[in-house]
Amino acid sequence: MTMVQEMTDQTAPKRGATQRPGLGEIVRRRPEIVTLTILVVICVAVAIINPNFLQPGSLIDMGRASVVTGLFALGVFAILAAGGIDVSFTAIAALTMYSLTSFVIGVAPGMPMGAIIAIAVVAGALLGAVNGLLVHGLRVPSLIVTIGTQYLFRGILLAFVGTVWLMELPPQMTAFGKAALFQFEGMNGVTVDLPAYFLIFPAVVALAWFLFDRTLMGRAIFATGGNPEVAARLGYGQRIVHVFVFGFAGALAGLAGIIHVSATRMANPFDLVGMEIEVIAAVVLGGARITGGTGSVLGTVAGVLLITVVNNTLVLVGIPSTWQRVVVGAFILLAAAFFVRRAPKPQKRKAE
Amino acid sequence: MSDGHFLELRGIHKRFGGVHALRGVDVTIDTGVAYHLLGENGCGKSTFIKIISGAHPPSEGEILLDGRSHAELSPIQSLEAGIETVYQDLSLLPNLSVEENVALGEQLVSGGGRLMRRLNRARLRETAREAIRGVGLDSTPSLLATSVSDLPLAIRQRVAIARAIAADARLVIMDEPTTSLTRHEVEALIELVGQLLARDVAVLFVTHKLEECYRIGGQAIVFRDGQCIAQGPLEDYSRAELSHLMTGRELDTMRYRTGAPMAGEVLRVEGASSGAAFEDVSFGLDRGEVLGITGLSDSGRNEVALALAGHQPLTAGQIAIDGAPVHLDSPGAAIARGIGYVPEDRLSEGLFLQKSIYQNEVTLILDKLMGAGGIVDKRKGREAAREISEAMNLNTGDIDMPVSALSGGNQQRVLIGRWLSIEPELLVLHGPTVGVDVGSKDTIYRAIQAMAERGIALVIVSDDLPELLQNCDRILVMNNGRVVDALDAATADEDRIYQSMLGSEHEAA
Amino acid sequence: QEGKSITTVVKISGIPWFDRMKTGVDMYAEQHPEMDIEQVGPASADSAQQLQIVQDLVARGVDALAVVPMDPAILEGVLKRAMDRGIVVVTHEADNQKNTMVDVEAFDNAEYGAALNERLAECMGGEGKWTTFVGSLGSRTHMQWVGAGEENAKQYEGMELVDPNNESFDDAQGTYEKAKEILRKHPDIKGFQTSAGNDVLGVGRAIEEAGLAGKVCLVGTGLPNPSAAYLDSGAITAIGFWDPQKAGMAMNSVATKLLAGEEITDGMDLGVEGYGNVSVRDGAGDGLLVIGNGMVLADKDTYEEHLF
Amino acid sequence: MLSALIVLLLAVGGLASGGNYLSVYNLQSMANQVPEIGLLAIGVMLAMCSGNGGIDLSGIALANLSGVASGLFALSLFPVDEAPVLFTLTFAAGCAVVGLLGGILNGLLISRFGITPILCTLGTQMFFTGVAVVLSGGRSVTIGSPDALYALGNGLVFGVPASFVIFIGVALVLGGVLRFTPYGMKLMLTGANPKAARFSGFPQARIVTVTYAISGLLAGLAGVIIAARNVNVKWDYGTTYLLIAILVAVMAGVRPEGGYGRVVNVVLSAITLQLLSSLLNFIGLSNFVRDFAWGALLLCFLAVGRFGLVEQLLIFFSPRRGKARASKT
Ligand SMILES: Nc1ncnc2c1ncn2[C@@H]1O[C@H](COP(=O)(O)OP(=O)(O)OP(=O)(O)O)[C@@H](O)[C@H]1O
Ligand SMILES: Nc1ncnc2c1ncn2[C@@H]1O[C@H](COP(=O)(O)OP(=O)(O)OP(=O)(O)O)[C@@H](O)[C@H]1O
Ligand SMILES: [Mg+2]
Ligand SMILES: [Mg+2]
Repeated sequence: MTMVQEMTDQTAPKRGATQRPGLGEIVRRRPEIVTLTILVVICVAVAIINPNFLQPGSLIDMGRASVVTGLFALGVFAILAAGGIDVSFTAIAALTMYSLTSFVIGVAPGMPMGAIIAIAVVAGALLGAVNGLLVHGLRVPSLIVTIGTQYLFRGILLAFVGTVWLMELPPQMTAFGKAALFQFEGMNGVTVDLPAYFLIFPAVVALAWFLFDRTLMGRAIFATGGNPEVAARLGYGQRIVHVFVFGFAGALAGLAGIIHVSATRMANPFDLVGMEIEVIAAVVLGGARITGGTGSVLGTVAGVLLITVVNNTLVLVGIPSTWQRVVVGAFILLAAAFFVRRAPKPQKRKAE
Repeated sequence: MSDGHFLELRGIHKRFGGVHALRGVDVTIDTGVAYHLLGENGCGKSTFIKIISGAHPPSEGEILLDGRSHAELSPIQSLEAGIETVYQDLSLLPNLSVEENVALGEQLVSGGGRLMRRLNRARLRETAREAIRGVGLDSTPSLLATSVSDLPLAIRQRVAIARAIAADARLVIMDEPTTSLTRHEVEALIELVGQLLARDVAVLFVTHKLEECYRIGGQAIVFRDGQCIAQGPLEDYSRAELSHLMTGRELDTMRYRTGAPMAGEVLRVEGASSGAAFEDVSFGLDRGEVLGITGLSDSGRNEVALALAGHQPLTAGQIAIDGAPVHLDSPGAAIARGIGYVPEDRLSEGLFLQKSIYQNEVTLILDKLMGAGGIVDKRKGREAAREISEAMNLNTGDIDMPVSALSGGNQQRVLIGRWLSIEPELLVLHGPTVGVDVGSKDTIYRAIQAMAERGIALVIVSDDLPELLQNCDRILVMNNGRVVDALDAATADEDRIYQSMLGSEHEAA
Repeated sequence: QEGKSITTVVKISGIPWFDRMKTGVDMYAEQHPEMDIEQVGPASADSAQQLQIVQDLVARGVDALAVVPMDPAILEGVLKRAMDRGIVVVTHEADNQKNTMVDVEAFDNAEYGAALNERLAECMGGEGKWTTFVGSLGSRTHMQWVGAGEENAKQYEGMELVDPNNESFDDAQGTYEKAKEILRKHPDIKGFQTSAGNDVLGVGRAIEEAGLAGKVCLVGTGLPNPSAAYLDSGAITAIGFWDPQKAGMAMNSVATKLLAGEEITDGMDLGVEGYGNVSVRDGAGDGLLVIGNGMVLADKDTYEEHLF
Repeated sequence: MLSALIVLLLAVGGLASGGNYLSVYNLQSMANQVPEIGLLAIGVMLAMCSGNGGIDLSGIALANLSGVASGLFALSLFPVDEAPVLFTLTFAAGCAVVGLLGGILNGLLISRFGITPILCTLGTQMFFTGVAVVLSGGRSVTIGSPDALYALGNGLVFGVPASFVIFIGVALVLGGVLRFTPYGMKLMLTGANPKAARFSGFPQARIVTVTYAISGLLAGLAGVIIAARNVNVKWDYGTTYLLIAILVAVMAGVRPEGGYGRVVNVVLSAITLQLLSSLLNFIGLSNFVRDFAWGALLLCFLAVGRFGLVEQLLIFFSPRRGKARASKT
C-alpha cells in the first residue's frame, strides 16, 4: 500500500545511501558506545605505559573508588533523564551521613547495619523529595532550586548539627567498611580486598536498569525529559515524577554517604561537598544530554569508570603533580569533543 | 439521568486571569459521530478541548461523562474514560520509541495512572503492533523501535492516531490534524477516520479547512468569542453560512492575484541539485511575480525553499540574483542578498515568543538601526515596527505585547511582516497560512499581493492548492526531487496539479 | 587592656585542628575576662572567604587580629590596611608574612621538616624509595617541610625520592586512593612523608589495608586522637605536630602584649607551654618572627601523653 | 525587590551593630569586596543568556590564570619599583589579553565544536587552573603594589572605592550594550530561540563566541582587581566563587534556559549577598549560618516570584492586558 511505501522511502536514508547506519548515527543513538571506546583506549594506553595497571588489584581499586561516585551518578542520571539537574546531592549525602552517624553513636550504638543503611536511604530520599516538591511547586529550573538547597542543607549541617569529626565509628559500621569479599595477594605482600560494600554498586545499577527500562516510572521519567508538557497531557503525573527522581537521587546520595563513612572510617562533615560538578561531568560523558531525555544506565557507569580511571592513573603513568590539572582538563575537553553530535535535533512543535 | 450521551458539557466557563476564554458553552458528544469544531483564531477551541482532556479545569460548569457529573477532569480521568487527544503538536514524546509512544498509555491508564508499576514489555509490543497495523503502517520491529524524533511528520501523525486506537478510545480529538499533511496524506487520514467512526468511536476535529469537513461529514460546532453559537448536522450549513457564523462577516472565494509580473528577472535557478534532496531544478522569477511550488512533503519542495534561504547548500548548479551568481551558504548570506524566508513552523523556527512584537519585527534591521555609538535607534525601530503592524493589519496597536499573547493568525502576520523591514527582492513563504483561520487568511493574502505590487518576487511553498491557485502567477509541481510540471495558475485546476504531484508514483505502482 | 578585643581568624572553622585551637582561645578568654576574645573562620577552605572575614573584621573595628592565614600572600593587602588603621596584627604559620607585627611559629619549619624526615629515615633504615604528600602545591609550609625533608634525605645514599609532592587536598579519601596508586606503581616503596593533617589517615588506611603495616614507614603531620588507631596498628610510624591550643594562646598573648605597648624580646616567656623561652628574629617584613619550641614527634609509645 | 532587601539589610545591620555597620569605612569595605564576585557573576549571566544550557564555570580559574600569567610576564619585563606605571599598564593589559583569549577559547569550543557549555567550561576551568599551577609552580605570584595598582585596589574616588567605581562603570557599559546595541539584542534573541535566530540570519557562532569572550574579559578584569586588592595572585584563590557566582546570577532572575537577564539585577544581587554576608560577620555569627541564610534567601525569592506577589500588583495596575484583549476583533 502506498502509505507503507512512502514510509519506508522516508525513513530510509535517501538515494544512494547504504542501509547501514553511519558512524555519526551510531554515536547519536548509542552515545555510551563512544564512552566505552574512550574507556578502552585509555585503559590500553595506560597498560602500555605501565603494565602494573593490569594487576587485578588495580582494577579492584578502580571498582572500589567508583562506588560513591557511581551511586551519585546514577541519581544524577535519573534527574538529567527527566530534564533537570541537581547540585545538592552531595550536601544531602553529607547531611544524612553525618547526622545519622552521630545519632547512632550517641543514641543507638547497637543499631544493626541494615537499619542504618535503611535510615540513610530513607532520610536521603526525604531530603531529595524536598527538592522535587520545590522544583515542581515553584516551577523554576532545578539548577536554581538545588543551588539553594545545597547551601541550605550544608548550612543546616554545619551550623546546627555539628562540625566535629567523628573518628570512633560504631563497630558495625567499621566492620561493614572492612568486610572483604575476597583478597588478592600481590607483589611485596600487598594484599588487595574487594570490599563487600562494592556489591551495592552493581546491585543498584541493576535496580536502576530495571527501574528505567522495565517500569512505567522509568518511561515516565524519559517522557518528562523529552517534553514535560506533553508528558503531563498524556497523564504522566509530573509531581510524582519530580518527587520520585529527586527522591531517588537523594536516596542514593544517602546510601553513598553512609558507604563513604564506613569506607573512610570517619564521619567528616566537610567531605563530599564539592564533587558535584565532577559527577555531573561523568554522567554527561556517559552520553546523557544536559537537556534531558537521553542517556542510559550503562553509559552512566561507563562515564563514572572513565572519570575514575583518569583520576586514578595520573601517577601511574607518571604525570607530575603540577601537570595533573592540565591533563585532566584537556582530557575532558577532548572527550567532550567526541560527543559532538551534529545530527538534527528532534523537531519539536510547541504546544499552544 | 443518563440519556445515552457519551459526553455532555454544560455551562462551561473558563477564565485566564482577566481573560474570559469560554463563556457558557453547552456541547453534546455521542460516540460514532464526527464533530467539527469551527471558529476563528482565539475563539476558545483549544481551550475547550483542553477542558475535555483534563489539561485545564473549567472555572464554572459541569461535565457529564456517561451521565456522571464532574466539576473537572484530570488527564488520567479523561484518558480512563477513553478520551484521546491528538494535539496540533501531536503530543508525541520525541525521545521514546514508536511502540512506547503508541502503547504506554494503555498500561498507564489501565493502572489508573499509577507509575510505580512494572512495565509489561511483551504486552506493550503486542498492543503497539496491532495499533500500528490499524493505521496502515507496517509494524516491523525496526519501525517499532525507532525514536519518534527520527520519523517524518506524516508518519508521526499516524503514530499519534495509533496511540488513540491502542487505548481503545471512545472519543478521539484532533486539533488541526491536517495542517502539516500533504493532500495525499490527508486522504489516508480521512480513510482512517472512517474506520474509527465505523468502530463507534466519536471524532472531534478542530480545523480551519472547511472542504475537509464536508468530505468527512457529521456535525458542526461553531464557536465565536468563547460561545457555542451553533451545533447541528454539517449538511444543514453552506460554506458561506459557516464562514459567516464564525466571523460574523461575509467572505468571498475570489482570486487574490490581480497584478502581473514586472519587467526584470530577479531570480534564476539553473540546474540546481542538493544531494539526495532535489536534482536539476531550474526556474526564473521576475520582479513582482508570485510563484507557487507544491508537491508531496518528500518531493524536494521544502529543500528548494531552504536552499533559496541559505539553509541547504547546493551540490550542483547555481542560483543567480539580478543576473549575478550568488553563493548562499548561510541564512545571513541569503538575507544580505535580499532573500527572505518565512519558515513553516512559526512557533519554533520563526518567532521569539516571549519577546515583544517590537523586538520580533526589528530582528532583521538591528544592524541598520545602529546609530551613533553603536546604539540601536529605538525610536526609528519602534516606528518601523509600528508601520509593519499597520501594514500587516495586526489586531493590536501595542507593539510591546509579547508575541505569545497573539493568536496564530496574528503571529503569522508578525512573522511575514518582519521581512517588510528590509524590502527584500525575493521572499520565500513556506506554508504561509498553516493553521490560520479564514479571516486571517484573507488579511495574509492581501498582504502577499501588496508585497508583489511593491515589486517583491515571491515564492509560496504550500500544499494548500486553493491557496496557490488564488495567489500565484505560476505553479511548479515537484515530485521525487524534480520539477515535473509548470502551470499557469490562472488556468490550472486542482485535479491536474494533484495528478502531477502523484504522477510518477502512480506510474510506478 | 580593659574592653579591648582580639579576634582569632583561622583557616577553616570546624575541623579538629582549629577546634583544638579554639579551646586555647577560649581558655585565654577565661583568663582575661576584661577583654573581648573570640575565634572565627570561614566555612570552606578558600583564601577568598578568609579574606572577606578579615576585611569585615577590620571594618568592624576590632583592636587586634590573630590570623592563621590560609594563604599569607592573599592576606597581605588587607593586613596592611588593618595595621594602617591601628589594628594590632599577629599571625601564625606564616613566617613569610610581610604585613604583620609578629608572626608566632611553634618551631622552625625547616627544622620540623628535617625532623620528620629523620624519623622516616630511621624507620626505613636509610634505604629505599619514598615519596611525599602536600595538602596542595600552593601550601607554602607544606612545601617547606617536604623541601627540608628532601634536603635531609640527601644524607642517605640509599634513599630514593619517587613521584614527589602528591596533592592530598587534605581529603583522607582522595589521599587513600592516591596512596594505593603509588603502592601499586612502586611495589617496593618504603616510606611516606606527609604534610596535611588528614594525610596520615588516608595513607595509613592504604598501608593497613594492603597488609603493609609495619613494613612501610609513614611519618607525617597529624593529630594524636584521629591517628591513634593507625599508630597502634603500626600503619603510622610517627606523627609530628604542635599543639594548636598552645599556639592560639601564644598568639593572643603576643597580641595582648602589643596592645599594652610592650616590646617582644628574645628569650621572652609568653606564659604558654612550649613558648617559655622564645627566640625572636626579624620577620619577612617589618615585623618580628617569634619561634617557640613546640615541636612534638610522637609514636605508638608516646602519643598517649598528648591526647587531643 | 532586591533594592528593598538591600535597604532592609542596611537597616537591620545598622540597628544590630549600633550604627557601626553603616560607618563610611564599612560601606567602603563592603563595596570593595563586591567587584570580584560581581564581575564573575556578570560573566555567568552572559553565558546563561546565550541559551542552549550556557554557563561559565571557568571564570575564577581564568581570573587567577590571567593574574598569574600576566604577573609573571610583566615581572619579567619591568622591575615593579622602577617603572610602576609601565608595569601596571602591562599587567592590566596582559590580564585583559589572557582573559580575552581564554574566553575566546571557551567560545570557539562551544560554538564551533559544539561542546556542551557545562562540560567545556569545566574542562577549561581545570585547564586554566592547571596552566596557572605550571606557570607559577604552585606558588603565589607577588605583583607588588605599584602606586597605580594600589590606587585601584585601595583608593577612593569621591569616597567610593576605585574598584567599585570601575565595576559599576563596566556594569553600566555592559548593561547598555546588552539593551541597546544590535549585539546585545541579538544575544538575548538567540538565547530565547536559537532556531528562530538562525532563520533571522544572526551569526550565531560569532555571537556566542563574543559572549564567552566578554565573560573571559570580565574574568581578566577580576584578575586585575584581585591583584590590586591582595598584592598577590594565586591559582587557588576563590574556589568557592564558582557556585557563588551562579547563585548571584540566578538570584538576579537570570534564566538558565537563556534569553533573559539584566546586568543591573546582577549588580544588586551581588550587593545583597555581600551585605548579608558582612552583616553576619558583623554580628559574629558563624559562617555556616551564612550558607544557610543564602540558601534560604534564594528559595524565598523563588517562592515570592512563583506566587507572583509583586507581579500580581504590577499587572493589576497595568492597563496593558485589558487593552490587548479589548482590541481583539
Ligand atoms: N494559557 C492561557 N492564558 C491566558 N489566556 C489564555 C490561555 N489560553 C487561552 N487563553 C485565552 O483564551 C482565548 C481562547 O484561546 P484558544 O487557544 O482556545 O483559542 P482557539 O480557538 O484555539 O484559537 P486558534 O484557532 O488560534 O487555535 C484566547 O483568546 C486567550 O485570550
Ligand atoms: N500563555 C498565554 N497567555 C495568554 N494568551 C494566550 C496564551 N496562550 C495562548 N493564548 C491565547 O490563545 C489564543 C489562541 O492561541 P493559539 O495558540 O491557540 O493560536 P494558534 O493555535 O497558533 O492558532 P491556530 O490554532 O489557528 O493555529 C491567542 O489569542 C492567545 O492570545
Ligand atoms: Mg487553538
Ligand atoms: Mg491552535
